[in-house]
Amino acid sequence: MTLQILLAVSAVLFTFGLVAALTRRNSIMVLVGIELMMGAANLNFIAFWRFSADPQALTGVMFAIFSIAVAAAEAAVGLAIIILVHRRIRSSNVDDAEQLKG
Amino acid sequence: MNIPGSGIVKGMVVTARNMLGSYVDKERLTTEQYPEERPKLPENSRSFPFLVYDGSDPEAGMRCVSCKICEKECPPQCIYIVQDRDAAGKALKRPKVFDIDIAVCMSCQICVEVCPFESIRMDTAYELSSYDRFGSLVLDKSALLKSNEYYHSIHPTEAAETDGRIEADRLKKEAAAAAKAAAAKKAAEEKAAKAAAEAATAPEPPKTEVQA
Amino acid sequence: MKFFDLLETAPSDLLKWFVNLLAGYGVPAWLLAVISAVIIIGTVIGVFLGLFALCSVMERKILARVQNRYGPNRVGPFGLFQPVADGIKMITKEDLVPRSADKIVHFLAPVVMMIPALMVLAILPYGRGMVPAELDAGILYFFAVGAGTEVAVFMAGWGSNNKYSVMGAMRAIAQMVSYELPLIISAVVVAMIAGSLSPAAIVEAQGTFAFGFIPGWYVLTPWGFVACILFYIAALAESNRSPFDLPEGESELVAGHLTEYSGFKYATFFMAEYVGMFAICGLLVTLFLGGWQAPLPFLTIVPSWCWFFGKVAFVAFTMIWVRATLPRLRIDHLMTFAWKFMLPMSFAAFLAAAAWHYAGRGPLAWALSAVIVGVPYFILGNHFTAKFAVSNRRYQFSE
Amino acid sequence: MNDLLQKFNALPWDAIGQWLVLLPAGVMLLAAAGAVALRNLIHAALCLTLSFIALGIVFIALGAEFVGFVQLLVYVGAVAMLIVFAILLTRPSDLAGAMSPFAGFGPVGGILTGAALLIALLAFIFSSPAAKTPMPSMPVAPVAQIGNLLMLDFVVPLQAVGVLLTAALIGAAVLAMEDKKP
Repeated sequence: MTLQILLAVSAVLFTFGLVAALTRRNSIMVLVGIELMMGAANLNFIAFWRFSADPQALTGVMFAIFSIAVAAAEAAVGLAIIILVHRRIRSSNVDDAEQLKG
Repeated sequence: MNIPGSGIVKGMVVTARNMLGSYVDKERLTTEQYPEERPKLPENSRSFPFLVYDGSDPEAGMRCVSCKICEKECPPQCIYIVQDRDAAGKALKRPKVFDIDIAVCMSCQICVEVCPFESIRMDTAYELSSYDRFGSLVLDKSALLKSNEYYHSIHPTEAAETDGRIEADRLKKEAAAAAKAAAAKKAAEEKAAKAAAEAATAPEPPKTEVQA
Repeated sequence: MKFFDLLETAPSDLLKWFVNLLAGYGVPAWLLAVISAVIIIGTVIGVFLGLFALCSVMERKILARVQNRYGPNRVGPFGLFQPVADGIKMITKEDLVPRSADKIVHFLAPVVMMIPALMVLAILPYGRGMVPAELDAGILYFFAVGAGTEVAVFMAGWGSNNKYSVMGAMRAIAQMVSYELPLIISAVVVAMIAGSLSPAAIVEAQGTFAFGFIPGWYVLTPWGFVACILFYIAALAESNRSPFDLPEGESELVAGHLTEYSGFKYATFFMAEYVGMFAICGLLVTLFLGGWQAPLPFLTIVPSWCWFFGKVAFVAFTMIWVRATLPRLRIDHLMTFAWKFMLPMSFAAFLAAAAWHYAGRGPLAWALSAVIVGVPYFILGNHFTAKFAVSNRRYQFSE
Repeated sequence: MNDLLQKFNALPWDAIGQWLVLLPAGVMLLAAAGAVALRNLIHAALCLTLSFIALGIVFIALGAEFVGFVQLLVYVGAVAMLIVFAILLTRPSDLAGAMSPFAGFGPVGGILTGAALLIALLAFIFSSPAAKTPMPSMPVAPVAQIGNLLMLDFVVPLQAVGVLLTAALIGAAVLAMEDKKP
């Protein structure tokens, strides 16, 4: 069980998040993709902490905790914006929000 | 400036007192354990009608003369009477069939009020549930017939009044009969005395044949 | 005395004896660990399902006694076999699933509801040294796993594909989320004073006896008393019980997210609610009522796990007692009470605990923390009760 | 039977124990795939919740219990509920998945870039020597030490995150509030 396998797992998770963000047309699903990408980042932090030479430093753990807090705040604000956009253009399809298009 | 939350505490104290009270004095708990403790019904409570008979033989002592007044008067028409006929077809003063559909009967007691012969009264039995919907809820004559003693046991005062009335009728009838008999006897004596007097004065008048 | 010592360590001795028995047969070490874990899990779940069965009949009997009637006394002596009868009824009842319901989500909801309710039992210290899972972040584990119930409530609401269920589920989740905050803060207050998040350490910290006979439980300190009441109220809301059972409010929401459930699935929800209630009672006992500590020094001969389950029974009794007394809260009163009263009060308890600690935990500290907690209580309390001031009714016509 | 037992015991159990972390990791990847691919939005959101739970279990399996519990509490308790409520509130027309997410040619570009990124990442991961380090023994991350670190060395970031969360809370509430028509 080496670090590579864990990094591969988080890479795959990151790709799922990216594909979701790029392909899904519903704005909430884009946010789901972002959440998955952040989860993958957290997994990397903890993996590196677990395989680090000096685990007592707990830096990886600290980083992960703060990243979870920030991700929660981001999710809250993101969803508020989505609801506001939905209330404005009556549909949460990402392509319909193009009033600013030239 | 009352202490906020004191209302809740008062409420809790009330429920606690109720709960402990129910363990301390028993008459707080008024629930009746039904099958073991039966409810004490008031004396003139009624459920469904039944037929009263005197003496010991239900058929013979039956008071009902199938005059069918109750059948006509019954609002939901749940009484069905067929008059009994003897071999020669002459109507008898007795019902051959007397059915009451207690599923339809609304225990209004009108049949009891209109019955001239005090022969139908209200029973107090209420546990009459049954499994089949049609058959067993129509009580036939044999099921309806109950003795006068039973009537005395369920409605003592009313039964006593009824017996008193029946007794009074009987006495009046006997008195009337006796009076009639006496009058008839007196008339017969006068006729005999007159006949004797005429016999003494004139010969025997010719016998007249009365053609029916 | 020997008998009590025997009783005290009876459960762990029994387990050791059985494991040694198996070791005798050459069972590998790791398999022994697995077997003993399974035995511990089995007994914990068995005990709590037994408590659930007993509590479901005791609740009906206590509610009955409060209303001056007997409660179930037909099935078995004093009605104690009523849960068996209810169980058979629940199992044999037809399990309806609405045709247009979301089959998978509808089916999974009771399972997802039951999992956190049972997992949460792992960290409660049932007796001296009798903690199924020694986690040093036990309290955090409790709330982390407890968050799963909200997902289950949503799945139940959404899976039934019926408007009442979705509304009931959203109300239930809104209530659970807004009461989770005071719940966590009042638990953190105790963790701050005890200096650790592990339930066993918290119970150890409450083991001292002041002046020889007053137990060192946190509920007997001013901030602890307020935090305990807040935790208790939030626990009632978290397990959707009594004054906060709006989601299952029969009057307007039929049965909230449980409308479309019948038969065994409904029994699982019913079981999950009760096991959840006992678990949160257990946590309240661990945090505030001194877990398995004896109330008086000479009473420590009584086995420790008797104290724990005795206190849990007492707290569960008070929850039933509250249910018999208080009417149901309206949704906006419920929310205002959470955000505008409970949250500020939990911050006040937080400050009072800090003041109590840094003022040396002496009589001065007691007075200081009592003031820090009492003043906001009266201000906030009167601010709210003034609005709903209840004057005695004036009957216009009967006077 | 006995020698079978002996052979069974001789297996390198502690090494195998290390691979156990892949079990929740596998569940997480499957759930994440479900969250991305499922057409029914509610099923996607529930799969996302399952992947959050599995990620929390992976953290616990890797020894970072505190982060695992925080992940469970924050993501499963709050973020998943937020996403599910957002789905309910915005009532998107394709709730029942009328239109497949990969309809038309739009997604081809997304999938291609994703695949390219994945290949690049895996190339780096499997070529770098540092990544081959074997798993050391289970480090202990006691909550007390994390608490001290948070309160002593990381107190400024902690307060900053506190301010950030409050701002986000109020911002989200103000944004999503129905603006009362005058």
